[in-house]
Amino acid sequence: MSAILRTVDLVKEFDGVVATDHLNYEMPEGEIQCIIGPNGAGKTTFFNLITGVLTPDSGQIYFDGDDVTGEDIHEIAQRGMVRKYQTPSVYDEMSVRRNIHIAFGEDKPADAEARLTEILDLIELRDRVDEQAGTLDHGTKQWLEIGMVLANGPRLVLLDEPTAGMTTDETMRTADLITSINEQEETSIIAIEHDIEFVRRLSSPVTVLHQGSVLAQGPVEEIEENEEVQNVYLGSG
Amino acid sequence: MTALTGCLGGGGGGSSGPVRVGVLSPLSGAWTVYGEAHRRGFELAMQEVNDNGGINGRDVEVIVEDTQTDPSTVTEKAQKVIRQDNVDVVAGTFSSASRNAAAPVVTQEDKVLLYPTFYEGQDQENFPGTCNDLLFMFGIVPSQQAAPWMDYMTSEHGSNFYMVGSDYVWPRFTNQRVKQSLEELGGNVVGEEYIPLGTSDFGSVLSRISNSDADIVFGTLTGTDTIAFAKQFYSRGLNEEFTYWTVDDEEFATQGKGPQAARGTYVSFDYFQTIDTDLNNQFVDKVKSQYGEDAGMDTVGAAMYNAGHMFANAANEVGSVNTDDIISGLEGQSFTGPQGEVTMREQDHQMVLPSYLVQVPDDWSDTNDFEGMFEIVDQKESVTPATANCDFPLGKGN
Amino acid sequence: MIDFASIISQTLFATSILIVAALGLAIIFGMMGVINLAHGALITVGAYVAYAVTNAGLSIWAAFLVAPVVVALVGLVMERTVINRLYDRPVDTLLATWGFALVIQELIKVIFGTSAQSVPNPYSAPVEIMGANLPQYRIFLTALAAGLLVVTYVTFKYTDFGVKSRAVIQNDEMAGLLGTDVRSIYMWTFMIGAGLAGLAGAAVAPIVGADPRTGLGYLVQSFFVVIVGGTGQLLAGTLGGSGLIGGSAAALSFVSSQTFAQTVVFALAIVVIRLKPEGLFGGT
Amino acid sequence: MSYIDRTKVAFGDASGSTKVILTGAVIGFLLPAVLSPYFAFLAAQYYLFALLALSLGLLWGYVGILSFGQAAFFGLGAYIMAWSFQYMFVPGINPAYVALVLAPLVNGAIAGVLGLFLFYSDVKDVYFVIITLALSVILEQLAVSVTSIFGGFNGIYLPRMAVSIPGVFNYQLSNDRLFYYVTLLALVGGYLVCRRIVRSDFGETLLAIKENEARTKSLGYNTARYKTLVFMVAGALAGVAGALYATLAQFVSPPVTGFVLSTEVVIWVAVGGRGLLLGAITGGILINAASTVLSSLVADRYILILGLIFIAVVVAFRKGVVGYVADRYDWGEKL
Repeated sequence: MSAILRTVDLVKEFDGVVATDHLNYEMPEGEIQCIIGPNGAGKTTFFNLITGVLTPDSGQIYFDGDDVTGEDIHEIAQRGMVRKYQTPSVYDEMSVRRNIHIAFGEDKPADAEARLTEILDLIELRDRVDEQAGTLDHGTKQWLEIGMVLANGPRLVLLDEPTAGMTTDETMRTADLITSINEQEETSIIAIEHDIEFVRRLSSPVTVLHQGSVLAQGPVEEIEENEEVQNVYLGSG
Repeated sequence: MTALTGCLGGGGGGSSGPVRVGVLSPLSGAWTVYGEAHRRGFELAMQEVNDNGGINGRDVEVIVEDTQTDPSTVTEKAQKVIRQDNVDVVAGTFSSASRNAAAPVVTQEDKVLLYPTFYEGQDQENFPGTCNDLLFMFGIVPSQQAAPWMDYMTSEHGSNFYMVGSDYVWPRFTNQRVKQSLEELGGNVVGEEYIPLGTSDFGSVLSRISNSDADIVFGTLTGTDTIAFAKQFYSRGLNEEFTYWTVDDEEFATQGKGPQAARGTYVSFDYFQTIDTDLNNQFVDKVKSQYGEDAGMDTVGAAMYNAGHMFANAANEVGSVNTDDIISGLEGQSFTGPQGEVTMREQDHQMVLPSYLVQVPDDWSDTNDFEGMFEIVDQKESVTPATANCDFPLGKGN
Repeated sequence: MIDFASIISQTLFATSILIVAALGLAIIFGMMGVINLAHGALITVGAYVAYAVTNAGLSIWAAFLVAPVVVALVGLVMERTVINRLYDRPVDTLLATWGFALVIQELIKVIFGTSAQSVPNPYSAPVEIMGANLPQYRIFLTALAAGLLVVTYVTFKYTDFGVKSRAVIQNDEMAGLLGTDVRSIYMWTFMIGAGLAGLAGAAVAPIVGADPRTGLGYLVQSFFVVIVGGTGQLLAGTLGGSGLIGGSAAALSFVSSQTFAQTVVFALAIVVIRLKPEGLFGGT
Repeated sequence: MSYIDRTKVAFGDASGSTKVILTGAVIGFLLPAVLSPYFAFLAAQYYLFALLALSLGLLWGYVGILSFGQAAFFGLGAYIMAWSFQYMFVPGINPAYVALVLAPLVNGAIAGVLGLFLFYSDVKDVYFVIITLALSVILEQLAVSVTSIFGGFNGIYLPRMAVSIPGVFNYQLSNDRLFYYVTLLALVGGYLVCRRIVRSDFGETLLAIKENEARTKSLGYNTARYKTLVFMVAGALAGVAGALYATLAQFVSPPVTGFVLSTEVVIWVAVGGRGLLLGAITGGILINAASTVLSSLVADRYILILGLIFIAVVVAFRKGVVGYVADRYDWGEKL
């Protein structure tokens, strides 16, 4: 199975501070993976690099085998790597319907209406389709953004702390949503997440980032036992 | 919606009711400082006309509109005074550009335009908007303003000229005319520069002047640029080394320069407030009594004053205010204006004017003292302008 | 032959005028990020204060003290009535300051009339340096520019107020939490910027005169100086920007017409902004 | 239901903007019957300034680009009309038609080049204001000094355009009431073009870019291309307005491209309503009509009044006149 995403020796520095230190990462197609790590471990920078928001100082990024290093944000997005931002980034002044219609991207799907209903069911917003996005509560907005990412026809979904600010119940339901998206839509998903319960619920392989590079990788259970990880989280790190 | 609350066209006009005159002056925007004198000259003339019987027994009503120093506003206001206020004649506009903006309107409506400002003269090929039977030019042209004094200036101060002007039509054509005379007198041009309008730092051109072996710096800078140039010319001590002669800086520009920077500068125009004749003294007293002690007059105000009176004389003499009568009444008419005997040349409607060469005396100190601002060096009773480069007889339209 | 002494002196003089003219904007726009389209109008007010002071018989040096105070007060009125409501709305700040520019320009006409007023030059004779006789006032302006740069740099770098001001500008919430009175810091910083614009007006008045549109000529140039130089880099940015915009135009005018020189410099500035939006000395 | 009922019903529940543009067009159509030639000339001039304002309204209201240089495009359109009469680019064809095709094309091309140069970089929006302001200053300066091409400070003359079908008829529109209809047509046409754009998927994307450009980029949209395209449309609209203005006034000179007009357009749109196409149009007509009246009454105080109104609107009345009306009555789509 080819890798949907691969980074080779990715380096990014900000006036002296190394944010990404020769990061090598590989994501097989169709999988769900989580990335965890203490604050400042370079998780969001990693997302910024692979989505083209930042250009790496050195190293390459391969998406589905093509070298996308240095490509524009919209070019990478058009290839099928679509991101959900840390703080919910939706069009507050537009209706849910319009948010999703825009998210369909430049060439709208033929059966746009049917696709819309399908997504609305998935994110349980069928009855609030004509409400203004800005009026939705925080958790619902997160789900709307996930719906929008979905509407864009992604091959790889990047979720930056999708459950931030959610109740435990909402977090669990978000985990199930992500699992069903992965199954129904066959999209690979990488989620940055702190909530270990969420990661456990997804029971997906985990990558631990620390000071800009991969500290450990493997199934959730192993990672929890891993001493290095523990003292990184608990110790001075 | 915002349907325009249009109202029906104004009535009146014809021979009954007052004679109406439209005045287009720059009362806001860059040329505002000239706008006031421009308007006062005409209003004063009309008051005098009304005081002694008006025109053919009818009172004259003056309608003043602000052109905002913007040609597109001139087009609008010219339309307004003619088509809404039904004026019988239009006086004013200041810059050549604003005159050109008004020309198509007066041509379409067949009304006479009395143009007061010193300008580049009429030349069909090089610049449009002139050579029009409906236009009467009361302002001085380079052949009257500069050419008559070339002899005196070159013999007194030397014949190497450094020409500095604003980058547009009037400075370029004035310099062209001066270069002609300079050639005849065996002088030469050691420098010629055109500076974009709105420039405030003249350092580099001044350093080139100070390095040149010029005798006379001939200035056709205009607006606030000529003020900045003069102040920086002084601050480099160039007024000791070179003679500065300008054909732009009348009373208000010189007031803006202030005594320090203006001292010793030569200026030549057809009119200065300092002219000491009974007629001019009465004129200036009236301006002061009407508009305040600090009110001043310049060549443009005097030209508007002459235009007003000569229009009235023409209308009274011919007995009507319709356009063709005004044209024939104005053509060839002589009048004694504040600056002396003037005549409207029939062929190209260009005024034959006296020409005065003045210098700013060392003892001028009060910026509101417009009489003490200049000292007359020499004067010529009446200078016949070069014939306009037009096809004669003038047709209506450009 | 091109006389290098003149080119160097002219480039220096043109640069120093722009430093003085743009410094107030470097603070209000460069540091605070407030797009102050009334900057030109504030310079005009400074020029008229210089006229009023010298017309009342006092010296131009007195005007150098009075003008910044008066214009700082004008800045205070602007800031307290309108600008402080718009700190989070950059476009509306831009529009409101343009409204102020129109209002100030027209109020000057109401008070001082429309004709250009003259301000005397303190120096009469030029002085000879390196074979070129240079106007003493322009030499003074160069010194003033250097002095102002250093003083403002030191103020914002080392004084307590300066540090607080930069902290507030970078992150006003955080600074607020740490007990700085954010509102008054913004007010004082804006006033200092306006005061410097007033000083610029008084400084250029003796060589340009005072008329309702004096400051307008410096508006676009000052913005280019701050943007091209690099916002947030007070010393290097203003110096570099002025050098490029003012200095190069002066130097270029020795080899081409002034109109061409100015057009080329403006076009050059736009290219620099495009290639290095954070400015020559700005950015990370 | 008879045809009339259907229109009544349709009209009844049509959106605010549809009601306004329909009534506006009808009133506009009937107006010349009561207008003197002078007022027809004034109205024609206001419609062209409204079309210029519309070009900024589309840019600023629907994709968030504030350009301080729309007068440069307006002026260029005016000069193209003047040159078209002067040089008869395409002999045998009505020069006004040639100009009305050339002006939008040339302006569109220039706007395209500028867009490629400026939008495909991270030049901050605020800097765009300063750059466009500088561009209109540069163009005005060139127009003044390059006399050979631009006719310099004294400007260029051109006749009033004619409406013609080759070989059939050729009628010069010297009657201002007739020319009024040309400008009304141009304005309503311009509005319908913008309305068409704004209601399309393209327009929806513009609004998305305006609200959250980062999000839109990461959904695969090349936002720079959209901004360039709409900048070209705005340049073209301003060019048509300028071209028609030139032959209306029969005279073109540098201030028509310059700094003062550029800043005035921003005031018209801000006061009229920056979020709505009809706001820009209303601002273009309302402020110019007010300036005609006010400047006759108070001459040079008019700019002071305008400045104060402008500050008040920007601070406390941000949505502008039509924006305020749209909020109070159910206006429907924001057009």
